[in-house]
Amino acid sequence: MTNRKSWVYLNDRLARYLFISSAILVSLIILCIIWFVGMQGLSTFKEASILEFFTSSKWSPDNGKFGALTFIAGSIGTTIIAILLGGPLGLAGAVFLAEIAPPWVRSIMRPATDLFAGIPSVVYGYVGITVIVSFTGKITDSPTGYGMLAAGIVLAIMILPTVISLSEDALRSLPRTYKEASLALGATRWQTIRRVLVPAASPGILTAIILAMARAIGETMAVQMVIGNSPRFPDSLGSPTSTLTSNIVMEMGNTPFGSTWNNALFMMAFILLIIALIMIILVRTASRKGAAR
Amino acid sequence: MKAHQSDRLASALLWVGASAIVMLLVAFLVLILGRGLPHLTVEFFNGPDGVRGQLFNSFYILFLSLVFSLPVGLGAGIYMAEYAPKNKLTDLIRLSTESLASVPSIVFGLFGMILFVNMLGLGFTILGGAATLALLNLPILVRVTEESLLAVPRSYREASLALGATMWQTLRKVILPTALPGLITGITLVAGRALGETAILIFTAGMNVSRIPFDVNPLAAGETLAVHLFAVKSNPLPGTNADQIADGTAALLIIMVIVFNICLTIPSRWLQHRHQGKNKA
Amino acid sequence: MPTRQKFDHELEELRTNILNLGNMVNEQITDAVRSLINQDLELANAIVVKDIALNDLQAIIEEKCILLIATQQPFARDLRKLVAGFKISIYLERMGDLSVDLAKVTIRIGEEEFIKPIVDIPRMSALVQEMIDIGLKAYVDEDCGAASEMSLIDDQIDKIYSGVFGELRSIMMEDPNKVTQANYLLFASRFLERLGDYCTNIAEEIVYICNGKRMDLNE
Amino acid sequence: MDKIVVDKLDLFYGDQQALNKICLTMKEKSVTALIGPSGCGKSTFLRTLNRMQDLTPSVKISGKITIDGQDIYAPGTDVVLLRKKVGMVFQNPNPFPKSVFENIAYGPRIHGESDKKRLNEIVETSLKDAALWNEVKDRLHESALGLSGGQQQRLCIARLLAVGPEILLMDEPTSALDPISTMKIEELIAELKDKYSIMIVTHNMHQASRVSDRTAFFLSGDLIEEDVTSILFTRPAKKKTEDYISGRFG
Repeated sequence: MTNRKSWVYLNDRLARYLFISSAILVSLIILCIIWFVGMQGLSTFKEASILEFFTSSKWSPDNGKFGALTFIAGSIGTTIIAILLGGPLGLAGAVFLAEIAPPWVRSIMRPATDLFAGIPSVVYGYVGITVIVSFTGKITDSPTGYGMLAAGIVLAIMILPTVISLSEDALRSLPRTYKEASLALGATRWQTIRRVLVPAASPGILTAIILAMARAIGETMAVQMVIGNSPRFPDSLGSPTSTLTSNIVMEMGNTPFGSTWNNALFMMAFILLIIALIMIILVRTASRKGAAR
Repeated sequence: MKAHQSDRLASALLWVGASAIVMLLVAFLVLILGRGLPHLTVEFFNGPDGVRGQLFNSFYILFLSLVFSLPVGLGAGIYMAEYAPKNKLTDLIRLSTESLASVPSIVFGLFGMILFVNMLGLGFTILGGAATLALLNLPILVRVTEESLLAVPRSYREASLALGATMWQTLRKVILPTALPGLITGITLVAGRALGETAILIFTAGMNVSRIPFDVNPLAAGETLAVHLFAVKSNPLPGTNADQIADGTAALLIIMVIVFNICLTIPSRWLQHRHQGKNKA
Repeated sequence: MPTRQKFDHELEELRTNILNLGNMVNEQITDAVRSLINQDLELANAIVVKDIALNDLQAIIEEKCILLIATQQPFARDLRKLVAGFKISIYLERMGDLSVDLAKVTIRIGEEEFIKPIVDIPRMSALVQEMIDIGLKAYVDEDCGAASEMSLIDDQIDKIYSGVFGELRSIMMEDPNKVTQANYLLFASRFLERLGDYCTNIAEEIVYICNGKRMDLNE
Repeated sequence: MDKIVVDKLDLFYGDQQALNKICLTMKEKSVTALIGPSGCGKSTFLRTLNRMQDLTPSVKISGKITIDGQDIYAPGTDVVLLRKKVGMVFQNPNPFPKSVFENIAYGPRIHGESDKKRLNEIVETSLKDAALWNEVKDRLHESALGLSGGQQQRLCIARLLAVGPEILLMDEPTSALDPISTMKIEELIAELKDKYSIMIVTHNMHQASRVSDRTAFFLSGDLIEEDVTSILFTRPAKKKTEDYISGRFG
């Protein structure tokens, strides 16, 4: 019995150490990523100027011109389009699922949005190339249709599941009493949704939007396939341009590791990483505000 | 009366929005499957440009990445849910997990490239791809594990501990079995995402397929289906029927995602059902 | 912050009813003794009739006590107050019956001339009524000290009673013709002595309310 | 014989004092009820007795609790053994999502019993002791979550008995149950009293008065009064107790 006893206790302690070391390992990974990618990226500025990198749109590495503004603008532009298109539609879907959908509709729509999330991004890119570019070509009156609008539309579809599921969770996690109280006061369902539920769930909805933005700005393959991949500053919605991600994919294979050009691509990745980390901090503040209320 | 009208109008609009979302999905599926299904022939898999190798690599890399990430992800998730005291260290771990979850996959890809391809000098390998892919899985696994465990009522823990069980016994015999459906769903999610991941693998596992069928050598380069689709669609090799291959590959990917969803959600539903028993009021 | 307002209100109502009952008993005793002294048969008959109202009031109090115990489930002092109130109401009802018995003595004696001056009976009745007054006041104020005061008065009543008892016994021995009326008068004083005992019981209940202890004051 | 002796127990949540110099003794094979308003510390107190309070972070305890003469907060105390000896029933019935049988066999199993025959015996006697055997003997292998609330709570008690405790701590065991189930649990407590020492927290003063031998009244972390139940409910010594039990609190 004593033997068994100490065995049981030993197991308990071992398991505990195992779990905590796993947790610490996870934290070490992110630090490693920041360190490695950061070091590689920042070494760009041994030869290129920081100011030029962020303010010039002249990207001509062969001639020593490292202006990444085009890519930054492309990333931000596509993300904004994606949020403008996908945000309201996703929110509508979330409100619908949380408050309006009869159970049978819900039981169809939930798995459907989950499936949306499961579709690989290359498949989105594939659909973008095969269908969406010809559509955007007509709208923007450009010969190919490749460009920010096409990328924005693809991204809008891709962020739908994020927006829908997180916003729906936020709406559903509201106490039932909010809704009941409002309905009991004689408010219509829509008034309840607009004046009580959505404002109350706003921290969660904001979180959903920010995470969707994070996903959109970091998305690579789908964007790369429809953006046109031309290092031209995006002056119209329908002209080919590039984003941070698409340019990395395009050029990474052709540059020797350790060259300034290559390092500049790592710098772009580092920018993406920093943006992602900022988003996380935003999300944390948003949810903390929500909790404080 | 105005309130009622706007109520009805809003409802109608929301119905329209929701149907648009569903229609969009249906259109996606019809488009992809409609274009791709006719190409899914034996030739498509086994022919000279067949995707047999890519299909195998997809699952092989997925399998390896789960082997790497599951123990750590589950362990960290369990720690966060069950042990973590409220202190700075826990906060830091939580922040790191969240940050890791938000890292764009291309950044993972570049990180994997520095670490495995250049620093360790492995070149493009299945091993490097799987290990990097594991990093993508990790934060989701941690979060899913933590959430599934936290969804287990506190009372189960108290009951078990109050009966004189150790924490580990409680975890193994009560909490983990109860959380199993949630865990399985989470792992499905991770697997589905990993299966379709491209950006990471381009820079770590490369875009070549071994000539040997079903090559399990982890140090060989291994192009997956998703990477293949990207390759043929964005840089079509002249002289191949690239469009047909792309159509077929896209359809195959979608079918894999659907099958995956179905295969892994059914057992978890069944588990849930068995666990909760016939719940009469 | 006032809590249990409804219950407190009901307890107050119960107390008022018990006070009313006590006052009715007091009146009955006064009237009974007066009817005896004045040989007022009409008044005596009225007392018998009034007893019905007294019994009804007691029934109401009893019902109320049962209801409060069943629905309010009181503890501690509330419980003791209720139980004591219940018992006091029963004692008072008995006292009412004794007043009726006194009135019946009046009726029995009728117009017959008294065999002796009626002095001690009014004295006893005055003491009994004093006890009732003190008792009711003590019940309202939950005043433990009043109990011992009451038992002192009861001692006086007992003393007078034993005096009266001796006196009437010698009258009966001297003149057999006077036995009947002497017996009636003996009954009357006996009733008054019993009334005193009931008052002592009331005093015991008051002690119970105050500190939850049962005490025998009839020693 | 004194089963539990609590001496000058202080408990803090962070800076906030939740229990203040509690002194209480409990006799073997008796029922002690803890009453008091919400947040008075009675549940907290109960949970110090099997050190479930250890699970709450930032709790500090001083003072001494001895069970069978042993200081349960002494360094080196085996908490697992302590909890085996001092069992606990919770406010809401909390059976595991397993079968009736597995629920009860859980405790013996984690303590090393693997003999199938012995387990069967333990399950049967525990269910009988918890007055549940007749109701569930035909459905031992069905999910425990299919039982009614009252049955679930008795199952939790049976699960506890299967571990072989000496003391049963019950934290408002009937607050989630209907009156009939409540009565059944109360009957059960009366029967269990012959074998176990029971401490029960309850919000229902009538329950306390029905089931317990002694009652302790807690108020904002203080033990105001502890006495024989019949005395405490008819003539409490302290004004605060009087006010509380007669519903005139505050």
